[in-house]
Amino acid sequence: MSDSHAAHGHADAPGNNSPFFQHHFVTMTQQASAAKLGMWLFLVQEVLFFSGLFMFYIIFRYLHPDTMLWASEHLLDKTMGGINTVVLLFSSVTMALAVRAGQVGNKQHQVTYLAITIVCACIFLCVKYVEYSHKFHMGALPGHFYSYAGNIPGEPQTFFALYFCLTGLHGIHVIAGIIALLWLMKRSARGDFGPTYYAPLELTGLYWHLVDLVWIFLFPLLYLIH
Amino acid sequence: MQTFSPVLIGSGGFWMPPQASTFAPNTDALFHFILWLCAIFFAGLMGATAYFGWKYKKRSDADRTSPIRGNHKLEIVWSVIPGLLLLVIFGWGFAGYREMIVAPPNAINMHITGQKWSWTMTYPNGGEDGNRLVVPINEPVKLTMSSIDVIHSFFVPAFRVKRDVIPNRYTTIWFQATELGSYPIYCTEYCGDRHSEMIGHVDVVTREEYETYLRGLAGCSEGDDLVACGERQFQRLGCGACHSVVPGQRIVGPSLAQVFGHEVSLTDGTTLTADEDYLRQSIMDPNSQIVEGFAPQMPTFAGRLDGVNLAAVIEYIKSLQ
Amino acid sequence: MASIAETHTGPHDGGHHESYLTAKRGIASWLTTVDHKRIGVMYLASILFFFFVGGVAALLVRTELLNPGKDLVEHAVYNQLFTLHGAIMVFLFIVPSIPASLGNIVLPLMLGAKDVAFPKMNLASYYFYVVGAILFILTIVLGGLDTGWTFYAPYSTTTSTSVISATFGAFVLGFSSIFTGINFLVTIHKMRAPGMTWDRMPLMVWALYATSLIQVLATPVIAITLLLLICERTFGIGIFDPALGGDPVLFQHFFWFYSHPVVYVMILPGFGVISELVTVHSRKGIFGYMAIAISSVAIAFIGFLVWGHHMFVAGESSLAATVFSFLTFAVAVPTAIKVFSWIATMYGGSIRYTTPMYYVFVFLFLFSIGGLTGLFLGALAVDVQMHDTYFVVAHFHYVMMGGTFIAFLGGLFHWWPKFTGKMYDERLGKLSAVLVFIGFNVTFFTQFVLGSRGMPRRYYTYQPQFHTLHEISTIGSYILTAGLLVALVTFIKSLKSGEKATANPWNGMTLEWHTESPPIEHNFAEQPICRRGPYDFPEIDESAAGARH
Amino acid sequence: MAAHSDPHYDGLGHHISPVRVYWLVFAALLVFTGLTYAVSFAKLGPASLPVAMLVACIKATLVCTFFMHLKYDERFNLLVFVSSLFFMAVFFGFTMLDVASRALVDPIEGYGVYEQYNPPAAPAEAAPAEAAPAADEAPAAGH
Repeated sequence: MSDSHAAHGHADAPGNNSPFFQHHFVTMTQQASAAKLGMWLFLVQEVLFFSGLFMFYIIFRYLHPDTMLWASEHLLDKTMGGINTVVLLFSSVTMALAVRAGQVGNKQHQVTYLAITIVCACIFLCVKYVEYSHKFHMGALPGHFYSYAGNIPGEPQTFFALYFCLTGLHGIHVIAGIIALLWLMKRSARGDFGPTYYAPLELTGLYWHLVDLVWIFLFPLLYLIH
Repeated sequence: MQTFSPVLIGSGGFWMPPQASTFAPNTDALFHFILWLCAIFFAGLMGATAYFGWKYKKRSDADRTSPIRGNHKLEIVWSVIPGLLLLVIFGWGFAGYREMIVAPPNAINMHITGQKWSWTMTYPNGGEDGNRLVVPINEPVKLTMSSIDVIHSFFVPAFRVKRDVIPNRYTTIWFQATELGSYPIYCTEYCGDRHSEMIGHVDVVTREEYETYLRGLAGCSEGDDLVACGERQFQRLGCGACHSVVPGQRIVGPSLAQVFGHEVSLTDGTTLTADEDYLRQSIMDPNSQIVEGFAPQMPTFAGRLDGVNLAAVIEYIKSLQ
Repeated sequence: MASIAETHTGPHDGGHHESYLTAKRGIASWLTTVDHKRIGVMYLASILFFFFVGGVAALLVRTELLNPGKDLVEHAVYNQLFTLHGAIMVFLFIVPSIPASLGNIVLPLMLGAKDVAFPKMNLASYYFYVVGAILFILTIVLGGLDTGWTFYAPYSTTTSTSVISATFGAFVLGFSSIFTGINFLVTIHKMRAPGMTWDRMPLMVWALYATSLIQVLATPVIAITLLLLICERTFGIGIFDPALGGDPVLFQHFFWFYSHPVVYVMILPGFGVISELVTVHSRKGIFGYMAIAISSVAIAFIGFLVWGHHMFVAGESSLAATVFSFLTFAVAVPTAIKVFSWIATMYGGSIRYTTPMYYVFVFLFLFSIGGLTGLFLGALAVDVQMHDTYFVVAHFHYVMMGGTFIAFLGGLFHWWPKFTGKMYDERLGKLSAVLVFIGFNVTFFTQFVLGSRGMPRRYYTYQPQFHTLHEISTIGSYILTAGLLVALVTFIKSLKSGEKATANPWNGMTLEWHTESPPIEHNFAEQPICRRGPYDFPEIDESAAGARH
Repeated sequence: MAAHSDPHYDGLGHHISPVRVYWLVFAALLVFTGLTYAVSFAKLGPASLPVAMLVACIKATLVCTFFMHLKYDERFNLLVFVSSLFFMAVFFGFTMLDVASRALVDPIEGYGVYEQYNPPAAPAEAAPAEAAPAADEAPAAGH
């Protein structure tokens, strides 16, 4: 689907004069759509990566529904989960607005929205920290480290292994997101992004929305079990 | 190791081992059907390749080649026909498989336990034997199998049966032996160092021999000759897989010959004379006293060996001088 | 010679275009290159090195099996040798073999592009490969690995060998595979030469497209499986190990969901190479272009539905086994179509007996046997007898080594003049093909008989009745090694003293033959425009109704 | 490609959604989050999981179409994303096909049957439980 033909069409296509135009592409539009397709393929790989843990969830819920019900009700805090969901949704909106600011070339908005997104991500991690420390304190840990006093029917240590795997892997992705957002903020502040070149903003936005998507499914599956 | 005498009863031909169960004829028939089908296709393909390779060899630079780039009719034909043949193979394969998974209700029930590098067979009367499965001829036998450490796989080539033996779960197979004789049992799922020596054998015998064998298997009672009964327990629990009865020959564990009454030095540096308590302790809780130069690999036999059987095994070990 | 694409100026315009090999000098220029051709050459060197390491392990295994009992090494060392052979050959050689080496070199050239879509990611892919490889070498040093390349739990979660470094190595290699996959997919979608529609792409590009689909969709599942295995060994989470409440058959589902599609990652590029070689060397348009192109993608898709045929006797429910057996036969049809089409392509051709064409014949012979023996393993009743015996070992060596590796060698000989700029000694090349053919069949056909007679897999010692067959197989492996060494000598001799290759030694029509050998750094002096299909050779007599006079 | 000056398209002709669309979608997401919360308290019994999943899917589609621009982008990106869901479903479906039908032919092969015949030794406080003693009594089932 390459657009313009011979080499002479280089100069006048939109964005071709931008310093970030890679010269093995013919036009900036081609570069942008290639970058986006590449990112979507990366997101496909992330979906399949999380699918392994969701498979673990399905099997565990199929085999030990009682453990899950009991442990989720007694040891997982619904309000904390709810706060985290709202925080992540809000960070998703501000991320999308940051991308929009990039499209219109408003540097100031980009920086502020990115800052809010990073703050929200940090709030999410703090809430997670509180939840984890509560569980560490109670001894509700995975596998060998499980030493929770109360007796939970079935295999509680495996449930907490599942909980820590799911939320832990999601947390790692949030941290990776924060690092990417900080790098983005630096570049936004430098004024790299404009109407013809905002691919990094958009790609990090797609990644962040996927992290939010995973949490949208994690929240009901782990916290709201009946 | 049990050498397998190639008794050519109902031979499986060049490809397959001898047929000794009700499944064998059907499995072999399907195998040979696929074999001949593939041979014909393969001959056709290679024939065409060789012929084209020779006929359309480059003769000169002025060669002109055919403009053919496809032929929908031919392409449909060579998709549909193989498809139908494949369906036939699938159907036949499934028919044979369906026989193998549903055990007849009147089958004799036995239990197989796989552990690292030996099989333990538990017979209907509770008697046990190591690496030796005795089954009556022409009677269905159902094996309920489980493992106590890693995955093994119970495979009797002559019966055309195979099923993985999984820890913490039961898997079952059944067969009906049709030929007398002794057939090897292999472990076909990799299970560690001695995976290749985890070999047992199935003895297909007449009903009477089977009955007498069962009676002989019952545990030791007070009156029996303890040493002989101890040797049978030693055999059934597969102790021989790791401990040899020949003085000084080391397999995985130390040799048990000339142990009783002699000095034994342990890994923690202490030395003691091997008396009955030491033997009992080593069987019940092997990791508490490990002979110098050996690794703590022996599983505990608490719950599997007690009372008269334990006393019999100790007597047997005492007799090994 | 009316070529497929006219370039605006003659092919030998301004001399300032240096070949990509000599444009920049020094190690640093190689280690920090983002040129797809250099990355392809670096991949080629690395995977050939690991093919050598895996091959030595194979030779030790075969020598040990010469006689029952101890020939060379103890039980434990033998177990580590066959595990090493399996893991290195799968993760470090055959998965990246054609896509990462030949694919990297040839794909942008075939598309008429300057480079792959994400050059820096391409280099990152190579460095992930290097890190993964170092972790594997670390595994050997840290006490080896004796779980088999399949890492089945609970053995892998309880053994004392260094499973964690091996699984982490395979996890890192997964990234290398995913990055190559993403790169190729985007390059094929977005960077084709003007005029190159989907039905004018060379079939090698279709094959790499289908391969990349699988790489992107399947590799993450093995990544999470290996991570869970590492967590199980360290934290004791109870997912796979039954002692902790897990289910080992669940591990096999996780593992084979990746490992069956990955065997199509291995063979599909081989199909692509064979499609290219058959057409160019018999000077004929491919027979049934759309059928072969679509069957590549069909195999990639159906490949995801059949993984259960590895677990027929592994405690899988009989309902699932039946469903998987049925779908397994569905995947056999597109593969059969390909083999028939290649042979039909030779009809009415003008076959040049070059080394690549020799390897095409070897491929057709060996892969046909490999494919057909898959039918035995797909039928439930016969698989109960054949599973985990040498029949399976022979089957997958026929399709993996006989299929992918032979196609890889054929492709290497075919494009060698293009990316090294040097021809090779045809006589030596053909000798290597003949020796490999004989050695391969002697080694592995005997293993079919061994397997059907009940010889189990991964056995250190075996019963006496299998002795003669093992001897024949071991001797065969030496002949095979000789053939491979002859091929190695051919390449080394060509590098040292091969004469200069022309831009188009085989008169191919695809775009990579429209630039110098070795190509300039940006591949094409002028952007080529694709006017016609990839296989419109001048020898084809459009007027003739197929009859060749 | 639309004219460059049109406020609804950026320099490369990609769509720019007005700001209020984002806040509208955000409001909808909050409403649905509240809905999932409410669903968990309402005693729906077995139906609670499907309903929760449905609501989560709606929220996910909202995020995908508006925030991730799938609505305005090339159709192929949508196909790519949907195919990932399809292959995830294949993975779940075939694995559960096996796991759910283990005891179909012979109940003794089902989950948890082994534990009935070999109850783990008394849950030891410190040392992990002894290896479950091998079933020395022939299991009753299967007769």
